[in-house]
Amino acid sequence: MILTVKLFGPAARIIGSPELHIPESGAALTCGTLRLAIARHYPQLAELIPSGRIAVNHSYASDEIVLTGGEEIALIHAVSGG
Amino acid sequence: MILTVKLFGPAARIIGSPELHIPESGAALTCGTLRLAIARHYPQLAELIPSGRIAVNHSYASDEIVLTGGEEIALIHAVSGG
Amino acid sequence: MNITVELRDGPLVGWSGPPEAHAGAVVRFEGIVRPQEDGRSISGLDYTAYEPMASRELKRLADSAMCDFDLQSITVLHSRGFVPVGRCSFILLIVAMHRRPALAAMDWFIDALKRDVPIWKHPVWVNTVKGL
Amino acid sequence: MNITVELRDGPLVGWSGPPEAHAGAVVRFEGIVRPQEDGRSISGLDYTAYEPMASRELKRLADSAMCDFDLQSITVLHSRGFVPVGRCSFILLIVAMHRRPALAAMDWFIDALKRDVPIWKHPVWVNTVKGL
Repeated sequence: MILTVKLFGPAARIIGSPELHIPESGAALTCGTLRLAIARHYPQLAELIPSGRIAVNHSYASDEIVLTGGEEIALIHAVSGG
Repeated sequence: MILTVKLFGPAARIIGSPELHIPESGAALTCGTLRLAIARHYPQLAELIPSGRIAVNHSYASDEIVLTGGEEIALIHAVSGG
Repeated sequence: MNITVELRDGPLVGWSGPPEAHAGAVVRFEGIVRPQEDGRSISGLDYTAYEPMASRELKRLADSAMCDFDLQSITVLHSRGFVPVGRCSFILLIVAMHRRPALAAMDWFIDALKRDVPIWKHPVWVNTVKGL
Repeated sequence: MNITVELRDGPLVGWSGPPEAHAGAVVRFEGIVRPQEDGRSISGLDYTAYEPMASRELKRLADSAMCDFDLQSITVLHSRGFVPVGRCSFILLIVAMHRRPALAAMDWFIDALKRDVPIWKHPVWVNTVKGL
């Protein structure tokens, strides 16, 4: 199974796509391990990960939140509105 | 000779007049000695004097400024605009 | 230098700022007469200004803000005379390249105005108006 | 609770705030698109919002400001899509009884917006538009 993560702004431009895909490892995936997995599969994004946040179903989620697979997941980084 | 000092706001209401009059003492009068003279001649205003400022010809004047008699003098206290 | 300072009779109405060239932040403050003073109902405030000192002090403070906060323009309008409750008696419009200096200038200017500008407000009590 | 939050397509125009009851301070901030980004000329900014999260976050921050700063109303409008240089992309209107909480709320809200609200701006370079 594959997890889809929406991308925006600089992250989307780096990857050249509005989303990226992470193969699930089998072990329980949390927002924290997802961040690590993104950095591993997409080294171009590694720099953004420490300051990036994961949104789950349109709310920020802390690292210990467990992902079950049906959620809408987004990597939110360097917003700049206003 | 008599010095006229314009009053506004609370000071004018306390005295019941838009100005007060201070007899000149003969000695050189400064803004500092004028403040003392106001407090002496108008004890009702004594409380306002420490935080009040003297304006000479429409500019704030410090205590050491000497008054020669022809100036427009005002006691400015507790402004509250805005 | 784009500085406007003006005292106007009565409430301030229908005023809009100058066009902004190369601005990043436009901040506008309006002071509205509140319905109470010291817990008592008022019908409005009566403003007395010592002129021309009040305008001169406003101009001096505006010059100072322009320079210290690197503003693009500053506009100050203040009422004199009677302003009823709910109406505007003070407008401060600040235009700057960035938000932070614009907001800092606004805070500084209003403090300085209350300290230095010889304008006094006098409450007109509701009962006074009715002659009670 | 008087809270308005809205994302609108393109530049924000002709908008005026709600009538103020018992207000003392009305502060309005407008963010205007500046002519340069990183020293290069742009024709405008293109805003992308992740919806409905952007609106939800704006609403959450507005709720929080209302409560923490004891505001009477807060109105937030933000553009999405293209906004040309010199046009308004963001309006924040805060109404409160007193000036200090109104200005403090404005400062807090804009910081929080830049931290939490998933809206991104992308410069449209002048040369890009001309195809060079």
